[in-house]
Amino acid sequence: MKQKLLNISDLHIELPEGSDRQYAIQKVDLELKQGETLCVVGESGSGKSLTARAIMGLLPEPHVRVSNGEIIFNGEDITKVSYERLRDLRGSEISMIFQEPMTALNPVMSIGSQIDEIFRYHVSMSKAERQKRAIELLADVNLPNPTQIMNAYPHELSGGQRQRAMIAMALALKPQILIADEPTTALDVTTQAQILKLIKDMQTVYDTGVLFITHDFGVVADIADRVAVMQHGIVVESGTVKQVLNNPKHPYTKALISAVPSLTPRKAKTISKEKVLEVKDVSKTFGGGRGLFGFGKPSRQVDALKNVTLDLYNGETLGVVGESGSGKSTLARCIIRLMDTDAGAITIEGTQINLLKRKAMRTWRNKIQMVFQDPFASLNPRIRVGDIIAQGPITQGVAREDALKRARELISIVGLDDRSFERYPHEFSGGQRQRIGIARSLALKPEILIADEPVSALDVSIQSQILDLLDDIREQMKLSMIFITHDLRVAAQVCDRMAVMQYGEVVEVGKTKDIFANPQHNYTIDLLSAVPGKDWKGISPTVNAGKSKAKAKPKSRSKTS
Amino acid sequence: MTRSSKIFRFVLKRLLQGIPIILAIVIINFFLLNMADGDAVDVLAGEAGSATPEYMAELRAKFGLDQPLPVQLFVYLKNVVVLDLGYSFRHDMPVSELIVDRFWPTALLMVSTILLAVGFGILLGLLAAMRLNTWKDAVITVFALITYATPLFWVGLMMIVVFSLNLGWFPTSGMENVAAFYEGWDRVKDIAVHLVLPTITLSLFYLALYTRMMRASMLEQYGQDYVITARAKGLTERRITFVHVLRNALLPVVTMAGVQVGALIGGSVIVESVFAWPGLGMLAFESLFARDLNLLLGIFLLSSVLVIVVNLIVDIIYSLLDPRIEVS
Amino acid sequence: MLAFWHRYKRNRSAVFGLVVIVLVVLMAATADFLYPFDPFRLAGKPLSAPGTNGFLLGSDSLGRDVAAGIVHGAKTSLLIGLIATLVAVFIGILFGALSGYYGGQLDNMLMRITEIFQTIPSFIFAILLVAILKPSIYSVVIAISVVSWPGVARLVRGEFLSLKSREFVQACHTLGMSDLRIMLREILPNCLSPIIVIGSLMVATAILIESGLSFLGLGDPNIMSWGFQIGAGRTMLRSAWWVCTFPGVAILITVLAINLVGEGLNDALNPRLRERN
Amino acid sequence: MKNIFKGSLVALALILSSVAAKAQEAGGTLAFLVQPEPPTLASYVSTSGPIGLVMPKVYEGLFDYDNDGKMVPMLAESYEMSADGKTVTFNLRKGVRWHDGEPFTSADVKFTILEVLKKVHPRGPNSFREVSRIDTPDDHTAIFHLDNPAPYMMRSFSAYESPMVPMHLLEGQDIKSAPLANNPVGTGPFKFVEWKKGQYIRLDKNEDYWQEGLPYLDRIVGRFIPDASTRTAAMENGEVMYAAYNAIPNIDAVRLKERDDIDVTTDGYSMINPMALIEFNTKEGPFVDPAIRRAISTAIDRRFMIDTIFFGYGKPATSALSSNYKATNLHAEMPNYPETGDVDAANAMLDAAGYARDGDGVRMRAVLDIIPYGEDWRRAGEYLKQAMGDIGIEIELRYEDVPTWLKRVYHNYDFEMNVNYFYQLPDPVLGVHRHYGTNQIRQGTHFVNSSRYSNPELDALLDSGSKEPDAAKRTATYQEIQEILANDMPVVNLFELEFLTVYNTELKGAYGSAMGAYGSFREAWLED
Repeated sequence: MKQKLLNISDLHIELPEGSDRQYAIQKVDLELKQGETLCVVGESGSGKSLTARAIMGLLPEPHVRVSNGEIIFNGEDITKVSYERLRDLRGSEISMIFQEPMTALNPVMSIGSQIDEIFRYHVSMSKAERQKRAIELLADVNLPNPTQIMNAYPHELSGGQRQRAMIAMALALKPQILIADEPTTALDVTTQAQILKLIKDMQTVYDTGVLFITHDFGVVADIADRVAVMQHGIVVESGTVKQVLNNPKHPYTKALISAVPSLTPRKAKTISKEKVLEVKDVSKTFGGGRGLFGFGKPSRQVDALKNVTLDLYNGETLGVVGESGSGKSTLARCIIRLMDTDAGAITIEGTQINLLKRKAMRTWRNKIQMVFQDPFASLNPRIRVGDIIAQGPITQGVAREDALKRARELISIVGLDDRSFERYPHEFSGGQRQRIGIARSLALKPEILIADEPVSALDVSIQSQILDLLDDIREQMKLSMIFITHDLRVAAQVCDRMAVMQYGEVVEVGKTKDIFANPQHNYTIDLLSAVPGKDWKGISPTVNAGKSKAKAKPKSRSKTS
Repeated sequence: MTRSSKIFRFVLKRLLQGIPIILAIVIINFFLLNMADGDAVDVLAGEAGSATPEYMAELRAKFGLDQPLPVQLFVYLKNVVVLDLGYSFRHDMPVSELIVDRFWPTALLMVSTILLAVGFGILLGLLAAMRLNTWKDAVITVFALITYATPLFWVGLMMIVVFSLNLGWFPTSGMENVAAFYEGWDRVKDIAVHLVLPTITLSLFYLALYTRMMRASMLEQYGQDYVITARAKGLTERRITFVHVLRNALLPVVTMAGVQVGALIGGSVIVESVFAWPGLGMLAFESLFARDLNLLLGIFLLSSVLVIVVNLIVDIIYSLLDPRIEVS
Repeated sequence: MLAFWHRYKRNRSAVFGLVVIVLVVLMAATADFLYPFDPFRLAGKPLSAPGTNGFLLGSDSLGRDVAAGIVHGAKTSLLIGLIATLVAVFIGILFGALSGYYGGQLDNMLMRITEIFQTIPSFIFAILLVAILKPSIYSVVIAISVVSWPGVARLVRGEFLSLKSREFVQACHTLGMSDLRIMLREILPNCLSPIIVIGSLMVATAILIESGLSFLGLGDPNIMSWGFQIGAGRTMLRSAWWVCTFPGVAILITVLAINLVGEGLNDALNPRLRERN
Repeated sequence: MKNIFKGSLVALALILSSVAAKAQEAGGTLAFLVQPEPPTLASYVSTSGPIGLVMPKVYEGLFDYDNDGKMVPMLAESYEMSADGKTVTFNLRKGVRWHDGEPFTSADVKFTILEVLKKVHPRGPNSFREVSRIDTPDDHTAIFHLDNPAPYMMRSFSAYESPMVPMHLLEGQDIKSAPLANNPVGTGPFKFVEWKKGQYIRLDKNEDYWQEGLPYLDRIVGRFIPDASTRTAAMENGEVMYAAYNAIPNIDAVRLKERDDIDVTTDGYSMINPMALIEFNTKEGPFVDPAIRRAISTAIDRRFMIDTIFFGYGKPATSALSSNYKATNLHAEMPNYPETGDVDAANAMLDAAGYARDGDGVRMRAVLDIIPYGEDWRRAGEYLKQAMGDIGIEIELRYEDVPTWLKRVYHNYDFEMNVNYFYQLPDPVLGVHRHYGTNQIRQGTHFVNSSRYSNPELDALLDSGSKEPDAAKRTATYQEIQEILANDMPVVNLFELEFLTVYNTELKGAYGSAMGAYGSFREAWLED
């Protein structure tokens, strides 16, 4: 019988006066045993992160404070212990890793000294010992060349390496509890898989109790022993992972789980033969120029796109899938002429639009439009929603009244209230904003819509609504769509065909169903196998990632000199 | 490439890049000064009492002021290339000698002011940020604002009244005791004593800037994620403040200190005037009204070089403080 | 707007600053009513101490009413501060916007020009400009603007640089909007907050520079300003303290208040720091 | 006349030697204020005030003048003047050496007068204009041959007006740019040691001074302190002990006078005779009509200006000449100079002349330029603006820097009226004629007839005034001159400035010379 490490009961966290609700979390009961992983799942604003912070005594007091309840760790109520005692516990008995390792690490201190601090402040060890131990730790978390990494600064490491360093730091004193607050959300899917495995491995070694905060049910399925689902500060359901995922009781849990896109590709439409957009041998290189005022050294050259060739057929949704840095967003921006291409041709209706001058391009804006990723950054906060939507037609010469009339129609098409018209973007939630963004892109009645990660910043329940909306609109307006995403689950649900990109190259193109069933390229195989929760809500048994070793040549590799 | 050779190349490059800026400053000021009515000869003749137009014409010819402007400029620039700053019309001696003579007092005042202002500014800002929203914070903030908003000459004069006349701690003005003419260490001590009041007066003005900046910077850094990490690691607040936050918070303050140097050279005119401190600011002020073109251009040139060099030093310090910035 | 005021008024010293500024503005606006005569008028016995001979704040060496000077001078000092700031902000926005938006060679050129103005010792340069343009309220305004704009330009450039890559700006490009419209309608409104903050602080600095110039005898001799009063009274600080102390206090209070408001605006407009203030 | 001079010289020599015999306390450093910092130390090229404060301690003249205007022998022991006043023989002191050890001889005198002062000194050409030849029969005799008698010349031999300079360091060089300028070598009681720009000029005792036992002081340091309030503070703190030419503002002087250790005097300026005035552009602009200028002179409250701006130090002007010329019977009181101003009379004069007021009560508008030599003059301008406003002349003030102002007034004549002050010097020929003579309309030359006033009748009178040896006739001539000027008023004299010397009472023996601060300080000493 594993020992019970943590027992949270009737926890209430009070918000400052004037907030939209009195309690950030209330009546929360949780427990964590040795060697066990408890996943706390919820959407943004559910209070899951605050719960984690309360355990560390890291609430932004006095504004936000524990007003009721207790957090018992090894018989001690953390909410009541002295500051000194709390400090003793932090880092040695309970430690924590965070979502964004770049900001969670001090940018001006070396990794080594940041690990060293833990030893210095908790145990007495000689300098050499501490040094040795730190190097061992870095080796334990599979960081290459630990001695070198000791002297490295956070910005010199990759995201995954930083998170490994964070984990090394958190596990330095073999804590009984590790709190992981969305530790993989900012990472690419393949890296995520490695980090999750690392946490799991370390947990086995040290018999640590892990409290894992996440919004991703896939991750939950992969690592959790038990699950607690939070909504609006309340634990609505908890139980073993099997119970909750496969047999949810609470309607909220049910809704959440059903919103998680399945990895099984949807049925593909019959694809027209008519090409609406041709991308041929497009290349794009960043950097190489001098920095500001010629002060910097010539920056590193990055080939963002290398001879990319793609076709978009009438009425289809073409997914472009890849991890960060794969060039998928660059491709989108080149197609819509936010960036200039270095070489190659992008052709619509026989016109090579990548060569058009800005002014000449203006008329082509009617044909092709874009939906952006970040619903918060993509709407000008100083302009009313109605005007945002009407802007495009007005710019293209449509009379103001007509444009506004069209904007009103669009607002109802995307499912927003008519009153939205006069409001400013900040009065809307993320999902609503994304609807506004979609309305804006539709205002010009485009034939091609590029959607650049349109749902990646949204909670899962909102995600599915927006995906449905896009689907409806595509049908209704007879759109052809390029859908950029890093999320294979999403890709599976919306794309008729998909292109997989890596390091600026298209490594594989094909029907979604075919690629999922029989990935050709090693990278595609890796991607598929890294999708979290594929054993739970995964691909139909036909897929057995990892088996097919055949390396498909990327299409059109005719390298121009 | 080793780090030191990297820094060397960086320094060289930056200095080269400073040249067009300095040239532009010289040319702008050359033409501005020539837009002004009257020239050095008018002033000299006016001061002398009376002089005939023939005599004045002779002087103009001697100074080269009778040449067309582009020729004058060309001659000046040609001389500058070989580091000859020309002759001061008014002082009847080489500009470089005059400037060097007045440079050290300026440098002394500048360095002591920056050290005091930045040092205390950092300290007060730190204190205010650590005691956020307490009476200490309020007192520091108000103090900083008041020192900033009080006219400099008023502060200076009050300093003299209180510390020289009433308390007799410091001399009213000047840089050295002219009755004694001390030598060696006594002279150093003497100059230090004379330096106190002007330094305090001038740094009070800049103190506010650094205090507020440091406070804001500390607060911003306190809100960063790495602070939470540090707390989660069980570090003491002391260590978090002084090791983690402080170093990050210093970065914008360091940048600011670099930017301020240019302002400091000019901004010290009033303090130099009040305390009869023989600095470049006062020299510039006087040479402007004497239309001592060569001298004024020389001062602009030197101070521009100074600003560029100090900014360079600041950038190097910055790169030492912040590993993300690489000199290249 | 209401929410903004709500955030602003949480900072009590900022509210205090605002009240003071409103009072100063009111004073300036009602100057002709409070002291209907020319403030240069020789109103009575010279060097009367405050409260004597009918002078609330005393009289100066020519028997001019110090209080009248302060009330009328408020108008000048505020106007100089405000106009100089507006001009500087305008130039700064022009340079910063073009520089940040277009980047490349244009940016390089404009920033070099900005650097030139940042490298010149600013106060001496201001003195030079006033001396060359002849002391008048116009030359003082021009001099202050010329030495103040580079800061704004750098700020605006930074804002434009970061805003131009925001998605909403990219969205405008995809709609085919013109550069001018994007700069003016889309980007500029979004960097107004820092511009307002830096601008408010520049008003205070401008008032200080004006008083410094007047101290050195470079003010406009025909227009009553606080700087003028200080310049005229500074030699008698020891014998008739009130002549330049009251205008000095007026400057102190106004500059202080403007700074408090500036900080209040900063807190209210900059939600990132909101929580901690 | 010759005998009177000679007799007084002998008597003075006796007094001097007795003074010197008294045991004074020797030693110590005197720090005094030099304001502003001099541009150069070439007192033979420039009469700039601060040079005058420093250089008479290094260079000497042939004579000095005491507070009663009597001549005191310095480098010349005595002189004889021929009956027709056209030959003056100077007997030079023997055993005088320059600071570099060379002997001082009559050749130095001849060179100084003819090659230096007559050629490059601002006032020398005027003072010595009648000197056509100097004979040097031996090393210690110099005989001046004059074309016409020049009584005023005998007032110009002070160390400040006519410093004797070493021929051996100037001969064959361009005198204006010779290195002597900033490394002066004189015969005076103090030797130049060093000039720290922006800080001080240091003079050390000349151990080989020709007069045994003098000077008393070991060292004199002239300090430059730009800010007036700081100068006062330095005085209060005892850091400086002597401040002349209003280096301490009058308002502070009045206050410091109350202290036991500090005193104030107006002595030592009788050779200067400064006069505050308004110059008018009489050729163009609003002030062509003398009636307006008379009205302005009538309207001004001179007493108010003296009392408020200069704290009581000064005398209201009562004619074109300084009242100090009363000593030589040249001054006469004239109408149109009411002491406290008569606004009604002035308005009546303007009404009579046909200058009607418009709806705003304004008869005319004008710009008043202000001499850029300090705050006092700005106050004067501000007062004048108000005073002229009272008679319907709306004034805009203009305050520009020195070069701009000089150019505007004396080169471009681009002004309407200008507040200024002139040194009238010990004789009207030296200080007053330059203001009014047609031959003094010299474009580009400073401090001459910028009004461009030209009156042949006056020119003739000025000419006879400069040549007339008879005192009574001279009085009559200047009476006429003053009458014409009081009527035409090309320049409105405001008041005679009284400069103040503020000094620490520990400093003794520095006040015997009429030259005041422009004296040698050889007898100055410090009491403990």
